[in-house]
Amino acid sequence: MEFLGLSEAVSRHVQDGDQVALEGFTHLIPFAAGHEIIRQGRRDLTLIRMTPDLLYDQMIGMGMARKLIFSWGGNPGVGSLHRLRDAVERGWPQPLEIVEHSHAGMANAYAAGAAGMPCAFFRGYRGSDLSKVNSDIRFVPCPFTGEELTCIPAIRPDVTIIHAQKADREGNVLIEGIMGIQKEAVLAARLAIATVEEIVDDFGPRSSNAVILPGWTLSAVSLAPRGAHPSYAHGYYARDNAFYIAWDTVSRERESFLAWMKEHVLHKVPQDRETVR
Amino acid sequence: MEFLGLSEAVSRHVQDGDQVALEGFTHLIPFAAGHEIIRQGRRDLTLIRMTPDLLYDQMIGMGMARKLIFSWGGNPGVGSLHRLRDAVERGWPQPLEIVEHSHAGMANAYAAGAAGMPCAFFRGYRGSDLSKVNSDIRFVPCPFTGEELTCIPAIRPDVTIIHAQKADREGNVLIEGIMGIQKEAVLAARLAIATVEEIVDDFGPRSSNAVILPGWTLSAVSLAPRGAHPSYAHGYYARDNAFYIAWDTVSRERESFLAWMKEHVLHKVPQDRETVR
Amino acid sequence: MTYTSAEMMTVAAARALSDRDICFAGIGLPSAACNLARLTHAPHIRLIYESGTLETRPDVLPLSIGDGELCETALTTVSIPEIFQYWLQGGRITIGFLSGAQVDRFGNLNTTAIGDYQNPKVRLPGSGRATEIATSCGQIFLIMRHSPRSFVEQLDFLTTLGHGQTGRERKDLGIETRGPTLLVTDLCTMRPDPETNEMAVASLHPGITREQVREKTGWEVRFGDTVDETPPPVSSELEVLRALHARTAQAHGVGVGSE
Amino acid sequence: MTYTSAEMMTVAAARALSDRDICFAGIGLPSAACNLARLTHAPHIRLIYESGTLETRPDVLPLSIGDGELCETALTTVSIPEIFQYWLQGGRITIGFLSGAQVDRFGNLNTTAIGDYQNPKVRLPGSGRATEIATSCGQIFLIMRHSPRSFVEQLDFLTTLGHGQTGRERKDLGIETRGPTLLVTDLCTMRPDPETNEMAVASLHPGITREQVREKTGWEVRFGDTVDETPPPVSSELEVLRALHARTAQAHGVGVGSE
Repeated sequence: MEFLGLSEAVSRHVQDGDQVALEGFTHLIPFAAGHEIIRQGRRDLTLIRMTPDLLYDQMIGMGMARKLIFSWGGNPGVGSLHRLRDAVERGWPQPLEIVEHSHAGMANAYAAGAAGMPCAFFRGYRGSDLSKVNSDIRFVPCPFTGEELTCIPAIRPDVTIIHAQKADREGNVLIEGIMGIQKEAVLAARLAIATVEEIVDDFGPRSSNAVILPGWTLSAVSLAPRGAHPSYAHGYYARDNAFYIAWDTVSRERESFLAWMKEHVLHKVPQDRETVR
Repeated sequence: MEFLGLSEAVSRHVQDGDQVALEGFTHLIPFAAGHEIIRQGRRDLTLIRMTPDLLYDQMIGMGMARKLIFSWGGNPGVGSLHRLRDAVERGWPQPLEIVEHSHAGMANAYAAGAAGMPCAFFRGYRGSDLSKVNSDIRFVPCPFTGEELTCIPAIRPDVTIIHAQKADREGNVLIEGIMGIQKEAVLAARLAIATVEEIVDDFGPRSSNAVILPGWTLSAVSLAPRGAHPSYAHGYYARDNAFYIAWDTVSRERESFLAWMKEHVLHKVPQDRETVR
Repeated sequence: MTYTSAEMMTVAAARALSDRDICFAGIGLPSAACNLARLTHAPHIRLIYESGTLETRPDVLPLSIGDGELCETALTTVSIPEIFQYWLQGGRITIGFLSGAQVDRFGNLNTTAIGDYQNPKVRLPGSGRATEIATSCGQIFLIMRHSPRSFVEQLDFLTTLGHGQTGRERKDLGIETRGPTLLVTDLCTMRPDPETNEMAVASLHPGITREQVREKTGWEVRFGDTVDETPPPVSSELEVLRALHARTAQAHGVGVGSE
Repeated sequence: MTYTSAEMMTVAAARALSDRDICFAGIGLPSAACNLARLTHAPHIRLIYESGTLETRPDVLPLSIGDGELCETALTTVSIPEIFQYWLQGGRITIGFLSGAQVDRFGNLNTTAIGDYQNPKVRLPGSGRATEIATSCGQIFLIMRHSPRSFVEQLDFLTTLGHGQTGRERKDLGIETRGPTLLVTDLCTMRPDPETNEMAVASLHPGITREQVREKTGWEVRFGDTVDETPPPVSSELEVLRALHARTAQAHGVGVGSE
C-alpha cells in the first residue's frame, strides 16, 4: 500500500483494457475516482458493478467501456440510465457488450473471487431466461442430494476501486454503514485502490468487529473528500437525491450529456491532494 | 423467540437422539447450557463442534453422545481430552462414532447450512488421508476450469446452542469479540437457544455493523450469568486458564472425573432464573 | 375521504401483510406498503432491504435501496453476500415484493428488455434482486399498474419466475416456495387459481368494472368464482400514509419514485 | 549467555520470518517465534490467528487460539468462515506454522492417531486448521522436538500434506504453494532438498553432532552439502523472549503449553 494522489493512483493502476470494478451499493460510490479515470481517457474497459448507476452511465457515455458485467442498471428511484440505454439500444458512442447476472449471482461471484475460488455455487436463476443469454450460468448436481445447483465463474477484477470513510496512517481502511460488496470486491481483485474522506492518525475506539481492510490488501489509498458525491458517505454527507433526479434530464440527450461532462468532469481539477500526509 | 429459564429451554428444545451443536470458538462456550443438558440426562446425541473441548469431554464422559462431528479435539494449550480419548480408544462409557473434518471444512459446512445449501464447495483436504476415512468428503470438477474442488454436506443441527453477551427485550442477541462460527451455527439449525450474560432494555449506541442475531432467528433466550465459564465472555470475565490446566488431572481417571461431575454439575442447581424479565 | 389509485394499491398491499411477516421490500410502492403496515396493524413486521439492513424502521421512505435512513434505523446492517446467502437463500424471508415492465397470466415478470434481447427496443434495468427473491421468499406479492402494454399474453423475456409458462413450472423445478400469491393493480387484486395458478381477479377496487379490467389486460383475463369489492382505504390508513409521504417529501426534497 | 533448547528453536524460527510476512500463527512455540520476530527484527510482521483476529499484537502469549488478548490487540476480528474463506483460502498468508505428533522425511504430518485409525493406540486432536494451512499458505515452517518416535519412516496417518509420499505430490495435485521449506528442531534446522524435497539437515545447533541427529531420527537422515552451525541466540533476543514469557506467566498465572 502507498498513499498516492488520486491522479497518480489511477494512472499507476488502471490500464486500457482492464477489467475494472468500482463498487459501492448506493452508499460510498467512488465517483471521484471514476471521474479521474474519465479524465485520463482510459479505453476498452470491462466495467464490473452490481448496480451500474450514474457513474457507469457517465463512463459508458464517454466511450470508455467495451463490456459491462452487471445485475441492475437503472437510476435508483428515478428511472432509466439513458447513456447505458443509448449504448445498448443504438451503439452510441460505441457498441457495449453486456454480461448479465442477478444481484445474488454477482454477490456470490465476488465472494468466490475473494475466497480464491474459480467459481461460485448457489441457488439461482431457476426458471429465468437469463441462463439462456449468459453462457457463464451453469447447473451442476449436488453430489449428495442430486439437486441442480447454479455455478458461475468467480469475479476477479484487474483492479477494484472503492470509497470509504477513513484510512489510518498504515493505510488500513474503515468502512461503516452499508458496506455492500466492497470488501469482497477488493479481496477478489489483483489491484485495489481506496479513496477516503479523511486520513486519521488512529481509528480510535471502535467495535472489535469493525469492517476494516488491512493496508496490505490495497495497492493505493487516496484522499478524496466528498469523493462519493452525489452518492453519500455515512457520517459525512447525505445522498444528493436532487442530483440523481436532475441526471435524468442531463443524460437524456447526447449533447446535454457531453456538455455537462465537459464542464463538470473533463475541465475539473482532480479532487486530490498532491501530498496526502 | 421466548425468554425461558435455562432448564425449561433445554427440556423444551433438546431431545434424545438430536444432532446438537454447542458452538463458541474458545470464547463464549455455552458451558451452563451444556451442564443443564447433562443434568437432564439426554442420550444418543450427535455432538457437533469444531473444537470439542472441556464441555464435550464432560458430555462424552457422561455417556450422552453416540457420535461426534468435529475438527480438533484437544484441551487448548494443555493437551489431550482424556474422556474423548477413553471413549474412542476404549469405548468408555460407550463407543463413540466419529466423523472428522478440518476447521476449514467445518466452517464451510456451517456456512452452507446457514445459506440453505445442501453442501459446501471449497478447496480442502488435498493430499490428506482424511478423505479416506470420511466418506462425506467428495471431489467435484469446476465446470469452468476443471479443477477438482472439495464438496462436503452442509451442517444442519437439530438444535444449536450459543452463549453471548447481551439480549435486548425483543430477544435480539449481541455478540462481541471473537464471534467464531456462532452466527452460522444458529442460522443453520432448526432450533436455536442463546444464553446471555445479561438482558438489557436496549443495546444502546453501537456500530451500525454490530454482530446481532435477530430474536426471530432464535427459539429461546435464557439468562445465564457466567454461563461461559471456564471459557470467557469478552467484556465480562476472563478465561479461567487454571481450570483448563486442572481439568487435565481431574479428567485423567474415570473415578475422579465422575466425582467431579457429581459435585460440580449433577448436584448443582441450574444457573438460571425462573423469571427472566 | 377521497383517495388516489396509488393509495388504494398501497393500502391493499399493506393489508395483506401480517405482524409476523419478514419482508424483502423494494423501493417505491412496496416500501410504502410495508411501512404503512408497520405503522398500522403490523407493528412487529420485519423489513429487510437488499442493501443489508435488517429490521429497519425508516421514518421516511427511501428513495434508493441503500439510503442512510435504512441503515441508521436498522437493528444492524450486514454485507451484500450475507443478505443473499444467509437471509434470502437461507429461506428466512416470508414475503417478497416484485413488479416489472411486463407480467403474464402466471405472474412471470420481465424487467430485462422490450423486444429482442440482442437488439432491444427498450433496454430495462435487469434482474437485480428479483430472480432469487422469486424462488427463495415464502410468497411473492406483485404490485403493478394495469395496462395492455404491461399485462401481456407473452413476455419478451422471462427475467423472474412466477408460476412459469405452464403454471406448474415451480413444482417441476423442485421449488418449494409458493411464488406469486397476490397481484395488486390500480384496478383490482388478483390471486392464483388453486387449480391452474393463473392469476384471476379476486376483488375489484371501488367503482371499477370487469370491463375496465378486460380492456387493460393483454390476455383474456379470468375472474374468481366470487369477486368482491376491495374494501376502500379508511381514513386512519390514509392519514398515516399521507403523513409518511409528507415526511418523505420533506426529507428528500422530492417525491419518491419506483424502480 | 546460556539458553534452553526451546529458546534456540524459538529464535531460529523467529529469524526465518521477515518484516513483510503475514503469518498464520498457532499457539505454543510458533506464537512465541512470531511475536519474538515482531518485537525484534520484524516490527511490521502481520499475525493472524484462526479465531479471526487480524493483525494482532498481543502483549503476552495466548494460552489458547482464541484468547481475549488476541482480539483486544487486533486491527479487527472477523468470523471463522471469513478467516478460512477470504484470508487463508484467498491466498493472503505467506507463512503457516505447523507441528505434529509424527513427521516424515517429506514433512508430511500426523496429528490424527497413533496406530490404526479405527482402533487407535493414541487418539490425537485431529487436523484443526492444519490441512488447509498446508496447501494455502505460501510456505510452511515446521517446529518439532527431535525423537525417533515422532520423526518416523512411515506416518500412521497422513493428516497434513508436506511434500507428499513421493516428494512431488504437491505438483501432481496442482498445488502451487511451496509447502514445508523449514523444519526447526531442538537439534537442528532442516530444509527440503532442491531435487527430491526430502528434508535435509541445513544447520546443527551449537554443540549438536550429526550422530545425535541420526539417533533421534527414525529414517536415514540426510545432511545438506554444507551444514553450518545454527547461530546461537544473542542476548538481545533472549532478553525480549524471556520478558515475553515472564509477562505471559504473570498474566495467565501459568506457563504456556502447545497444541
